[in-house]
Amino acid sequence: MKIGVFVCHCGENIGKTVDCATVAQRAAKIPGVAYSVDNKYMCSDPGQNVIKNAIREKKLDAVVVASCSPHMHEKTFRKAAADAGINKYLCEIANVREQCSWVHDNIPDATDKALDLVRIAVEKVKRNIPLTAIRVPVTKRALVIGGGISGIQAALDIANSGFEVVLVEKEPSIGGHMSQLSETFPTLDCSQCILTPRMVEVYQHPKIKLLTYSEVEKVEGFIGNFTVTIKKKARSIDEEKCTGCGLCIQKCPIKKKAFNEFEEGLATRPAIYVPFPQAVPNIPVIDRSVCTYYQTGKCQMCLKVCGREAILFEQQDTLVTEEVGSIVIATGYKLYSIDKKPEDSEIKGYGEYGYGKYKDVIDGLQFERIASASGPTNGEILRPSDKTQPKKIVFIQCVGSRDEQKGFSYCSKICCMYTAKHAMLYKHKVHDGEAYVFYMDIRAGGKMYEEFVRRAIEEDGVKYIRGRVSKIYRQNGKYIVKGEDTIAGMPVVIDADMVVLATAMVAQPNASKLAQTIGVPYDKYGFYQEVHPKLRPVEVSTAGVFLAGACQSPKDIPESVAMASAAAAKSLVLFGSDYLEREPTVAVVNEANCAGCFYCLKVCPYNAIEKKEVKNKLGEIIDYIAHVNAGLCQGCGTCNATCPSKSIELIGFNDEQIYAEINAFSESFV
Amino acid sequence: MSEEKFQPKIVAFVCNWCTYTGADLAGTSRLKYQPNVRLIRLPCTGRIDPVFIIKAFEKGADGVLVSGCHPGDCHYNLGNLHARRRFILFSELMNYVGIDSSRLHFSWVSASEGKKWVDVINEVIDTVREVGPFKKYQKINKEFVLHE
Amino acid sequence: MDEKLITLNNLKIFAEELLKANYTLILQDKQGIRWEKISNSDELHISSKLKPTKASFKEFVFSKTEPIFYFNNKNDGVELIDSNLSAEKMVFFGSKPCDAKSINIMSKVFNWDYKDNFFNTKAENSIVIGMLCEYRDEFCFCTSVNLSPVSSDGSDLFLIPTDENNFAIRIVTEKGREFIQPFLKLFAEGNPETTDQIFKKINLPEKGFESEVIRSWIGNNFEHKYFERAGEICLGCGQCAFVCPVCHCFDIVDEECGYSCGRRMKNWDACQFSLFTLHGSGHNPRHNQTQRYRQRISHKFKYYVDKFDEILCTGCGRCSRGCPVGIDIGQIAKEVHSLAANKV
Amino acid sequence: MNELREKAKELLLNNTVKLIIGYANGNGHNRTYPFIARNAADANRLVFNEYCVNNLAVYLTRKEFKGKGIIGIVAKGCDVKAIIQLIQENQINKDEVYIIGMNCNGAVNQLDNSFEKTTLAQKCINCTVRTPALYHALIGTTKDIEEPADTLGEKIKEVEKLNADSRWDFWEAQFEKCIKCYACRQVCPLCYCEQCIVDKTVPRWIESSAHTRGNFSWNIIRAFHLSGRCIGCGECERVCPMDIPLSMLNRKMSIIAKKEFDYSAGVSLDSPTLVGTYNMKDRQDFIK
Repeated sequence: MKIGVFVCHCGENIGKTVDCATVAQRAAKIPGVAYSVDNKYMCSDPGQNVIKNAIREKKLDAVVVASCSPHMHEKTFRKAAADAGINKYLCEIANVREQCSWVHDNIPDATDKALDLVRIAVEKVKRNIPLTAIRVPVTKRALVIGGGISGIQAALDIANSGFEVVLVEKEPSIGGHMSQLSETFPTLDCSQCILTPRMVEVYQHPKIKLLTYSEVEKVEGFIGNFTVTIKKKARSIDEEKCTGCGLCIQKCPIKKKAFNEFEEGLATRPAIYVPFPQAVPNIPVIDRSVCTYYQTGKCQMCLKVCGREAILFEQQDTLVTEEVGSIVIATGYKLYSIDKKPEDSEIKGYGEYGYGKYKDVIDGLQFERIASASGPTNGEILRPSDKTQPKKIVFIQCVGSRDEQKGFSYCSKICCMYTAKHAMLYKHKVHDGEAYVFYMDIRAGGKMYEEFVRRAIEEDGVKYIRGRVSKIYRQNGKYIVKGEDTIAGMPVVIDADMVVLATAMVAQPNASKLAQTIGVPYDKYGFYQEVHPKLRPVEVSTAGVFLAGACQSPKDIPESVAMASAAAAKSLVLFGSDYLEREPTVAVVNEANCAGCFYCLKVCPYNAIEKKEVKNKLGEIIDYIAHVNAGLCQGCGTCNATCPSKSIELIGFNDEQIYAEINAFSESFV
Repeated sequence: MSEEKFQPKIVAFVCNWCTYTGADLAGTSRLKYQPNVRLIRLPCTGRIDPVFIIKAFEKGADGVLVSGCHPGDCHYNLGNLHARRRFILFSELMNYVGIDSSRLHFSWVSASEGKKWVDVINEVIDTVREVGPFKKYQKINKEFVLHE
Repeated sequence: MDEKLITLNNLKIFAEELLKANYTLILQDKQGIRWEKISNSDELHISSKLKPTKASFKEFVFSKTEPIFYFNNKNDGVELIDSNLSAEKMVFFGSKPCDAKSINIMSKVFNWDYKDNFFNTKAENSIVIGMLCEYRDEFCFCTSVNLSPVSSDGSDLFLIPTDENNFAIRIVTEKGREFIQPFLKLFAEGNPETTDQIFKKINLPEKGFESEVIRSWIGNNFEHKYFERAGEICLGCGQCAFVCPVCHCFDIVDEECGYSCGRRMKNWDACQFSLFTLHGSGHNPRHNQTQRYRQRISHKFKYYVDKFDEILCTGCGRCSRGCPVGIDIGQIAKEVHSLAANKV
Repeated sequence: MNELREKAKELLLNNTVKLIIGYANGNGHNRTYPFIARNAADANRLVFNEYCVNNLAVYLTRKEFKGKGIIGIVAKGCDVKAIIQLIQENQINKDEVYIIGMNCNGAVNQLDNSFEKTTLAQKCINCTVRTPALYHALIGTTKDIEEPADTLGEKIKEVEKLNADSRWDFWEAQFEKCIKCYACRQVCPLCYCEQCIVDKTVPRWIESSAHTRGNFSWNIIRAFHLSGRCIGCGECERVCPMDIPLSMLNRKMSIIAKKEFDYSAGVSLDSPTLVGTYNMKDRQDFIK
């Protein structure tokens, strides 16, 4: 093997402390080195030409460039080598700038070290093999999980670019939390009015396959090539036949008995229902847990009234399989419920606020429903207990948020704004009412946000009290709210008619399960973890999976929508080419030596190790050995280090290469 | 560097994403440290097998440093966590057979910790310098010296 | 036959003189594991009743590992450097007949074609002072392989304890005579007839088998399923070969000395290892343990005899004592003998 | 003994198992040997007593025996630990092994490979699995036995007390003796690699030459590869012809596993393996 060594002075940067000419001279004596030269600027065009010409004229097989960090110019030099006709992976960098000339002062020491680094690189490159990037075909189809505003936006963006989308929503209708909201800050435009057209657009879009009342069961494969198994839960309705006339709902004898999720428990619904009038699709679902027929085997009223015979009592859950190239996770959030301590939660909770005990102590989403024109009170502000108009209302912010001791350390971000909105809506509807807001800080960073809060205080006369509430209790039909005004430095007692708690936004209760299904890291709160908080905010470490909306952290609508479009754009980048090129530095199994202990499988962060059957001549399975799915492998090499017999090796950093690098030290430090 | 002082040979196995980048940052920040260390760049601490460490001693290292990403920072999510478990076992074993923490060092140095890298590497070099050349290993290496 | 007498005290002085004359004295260690060099005559610890050490003194004439040559790979070619041969003069003191014979047996394979300098140099520089053996256990079978506890075959000098503090020493070879010459003042003249009387009183182990019967049976029963019984429980370690005083297979491997230089090593190898016959192609002509075990028996009792007219076994019983799964070569030979007798 | 033979006969005759790995008496010696019973006559040769020191689990991974039917094995509690570990490591299918569990009253110490003095084997001191943790049939009864003090633990503590240089000297003297016969590896039920790292030549991480340097690497890496996996049957130490105290290494690693991770190998099929899992709370005070 003929190796060329090219020592860069980087002007003075390397040349000042490393005697580059000496390094080049001494490197020429290293076994295998056929050519060695130094140059003022290797990365410059003339410098690169030195490399290219040497490769051609000296018929070099591999090159080592002693220059700046490989993170800087490895690509440059590999490309130069490739231009001159050798495989780009036969180019190694000796980092003699960041890790030598810039950190040492003494010229002889730095020169010795530089030579060592060159020798190490030479020994490695001797054992490098030509590699070609792995080409993986891309299925140009996306899966969007979650049909809230984020999922809707991502699905529409991708579909409008001409690619198919499978949109999966676990509820009977898409729309998510946004469909529950009355009005939105800071414009106070009607939430339903801006959302519904989007929902309909999704439903009618020829490129979008909508699977509601469905959940993702299993995800296999890798970027560009996922196979997703989705469970379609049984609606007990033939979706093809149902026209959405609603007769069955009207006639259901259960009528007003079941807990109405959409109304956050402030109203009831029949056993057969659509969550809300604008639901998409407008197809009912039977709640088997309350339906008389499922409980007693009698009734079947819905079937009797349905002219289309669309009721299917025997319908079963079905599994559908979809092939997709990218996955957008937009599973959103839940509000932290302070009455019941969530399972597996170390959160202590807020029993002293009486939520769940007092009917008139409600959370933000319940207030949204009360304030909504389509809500249980038709938009009139009435308290749940006795349907009277509250004259004094207290809003408490940061219930669960920013409270390391009892709740979560993070800020839920939207509560300052929606509380201001709530107080404002209340004042607009109850002109003689008094609204108090207990807050810690007002965080109104956003376009027109601060102005919005000021409006609530200044125009609508909402009284903001800086401080925490210690206790709420009932006395003479009032809710006594005891708190502290930390600005005035005195205790405050308010005899309120109703209390609204801005409870924290938390991850969906099954967020970790989905994360494990797909292979997405999540933080200790269950929010999904992006690769880089600044530069790769919508990507996760599993390539081809993107995040949108509040599943990543608390977000408001504009942020969620922006993130959804970003996630869509990331999918579209992927769909821009027919093949994916992946670094070929992946693990491979030496099948003859693999004993099948599968410790590699246990340590692989990417589930890239599969069990491969070994068959005898009769076709019987006699053993299992490890196999690497090159599409999933990211090249960390943990398997390689774990394998006791070294039967799985990481190409590009294999044992032989590392051994040679270590061995090159033997003559080091001379 | 003065002539009399013993100059230990330190081999450092570092991950590409955190410590190697942190060492680069030390360079770009023009921080200075002693030149007694040679780095071997690996994708991840998860790639570091204890045989590397033994081999480094066999090849004449007086001290070895293993360094990677802080837990939670791993580019590959879990590589350093598996590595950490491996290192707990291995460092205890090495200590038991007489290679203690004065010669075998571990650190987490992130991509932003150029200064920490400098402190760590100087500390490692100083510690090894204090305990002196690894004569015990040199003794079992002795027969390998080429006859001239 | 020349015979001398020496007191225990003088034997110690003899040892002291030998050390002064730059001889290396090598004896069974006190733990019964292996043979050790001693640096002081006080450490002289010999007895006819000692149990054979787990390992024989083979490693001093046929190293468990030794460099053949060194190489240095330079940019302009490879430089070869010879390995230094040790000229150490060794005395194996108090060797049992079953050990004493080993150098002679191995010498045949190391000299029939290529003359192995590494072995020969050490063998030539060795003096074996054998000793009558009074140790017996169920694994000993020297009499079955044409040796005996009183055999001086392979010894240069042969010690016979006459009482607790006195020994007769028989000069067996010319090499032995030359060796003892400078120290004769420590010895008195002895009478071979007296020692012959001692020999007669020695209780000899019962002969378990006729090696010639084994040899011919193996020749005719290569595929006999008898071998499977040992083969299926043999774990394929090299313990038997490595403790054997006469197993002499070696492997050649290269290893690095430093950057770009290295040395070629000659290391013990064992026919029970699955890698022993593994070809580069991946094919292994002895692909199961039964075949490997058959090879061990056949080499010892047939092939070596056919080629060198010497049984490759001294009946010391070391392999059987140490076998992790209790494979007893003496017992196997006995069983083969009865198979042959019954013409099975 | 009869109980064992009857059970073995029954299993072989009704084809529950195709063979039984057990122990048989040697010819006239006070020892027992591994023995493969394939028929009723063979079953009558099976024995179980305090001389049954071997860990027969090592035979379960042999290619000649694997596949096409169930393998029966006579196993003490400690041997069953190895079986559990082998199942966890996918080396044997738990449905393809029939464990004839033996209630065990301790094996004797094999001094110099002949039972000259019968003291309780080191591995039997403080044994917690005298009744195996997993079996298909259970034979015999346990009785109280007299246990000598655990000298191994003391020996380890003594070495720990030395300074680093003296610890090195202690182990160097031990490893120098090694002749690389690999009896330790071959007898170990958990050393089942198709190709041992010491036999790998490209690159040669561990020199196969039996010099101290190669021996040092070999013994250290073997102890490391067994950490969290060694079930403490002590077979390696028993068979070492050079009397290297290998249990002092393996036990030490078990102590570390217990102390650092509250982990013991071979205890239950359900517990995850030590290597191959991690905990965010794993100790890192030794990491700068």
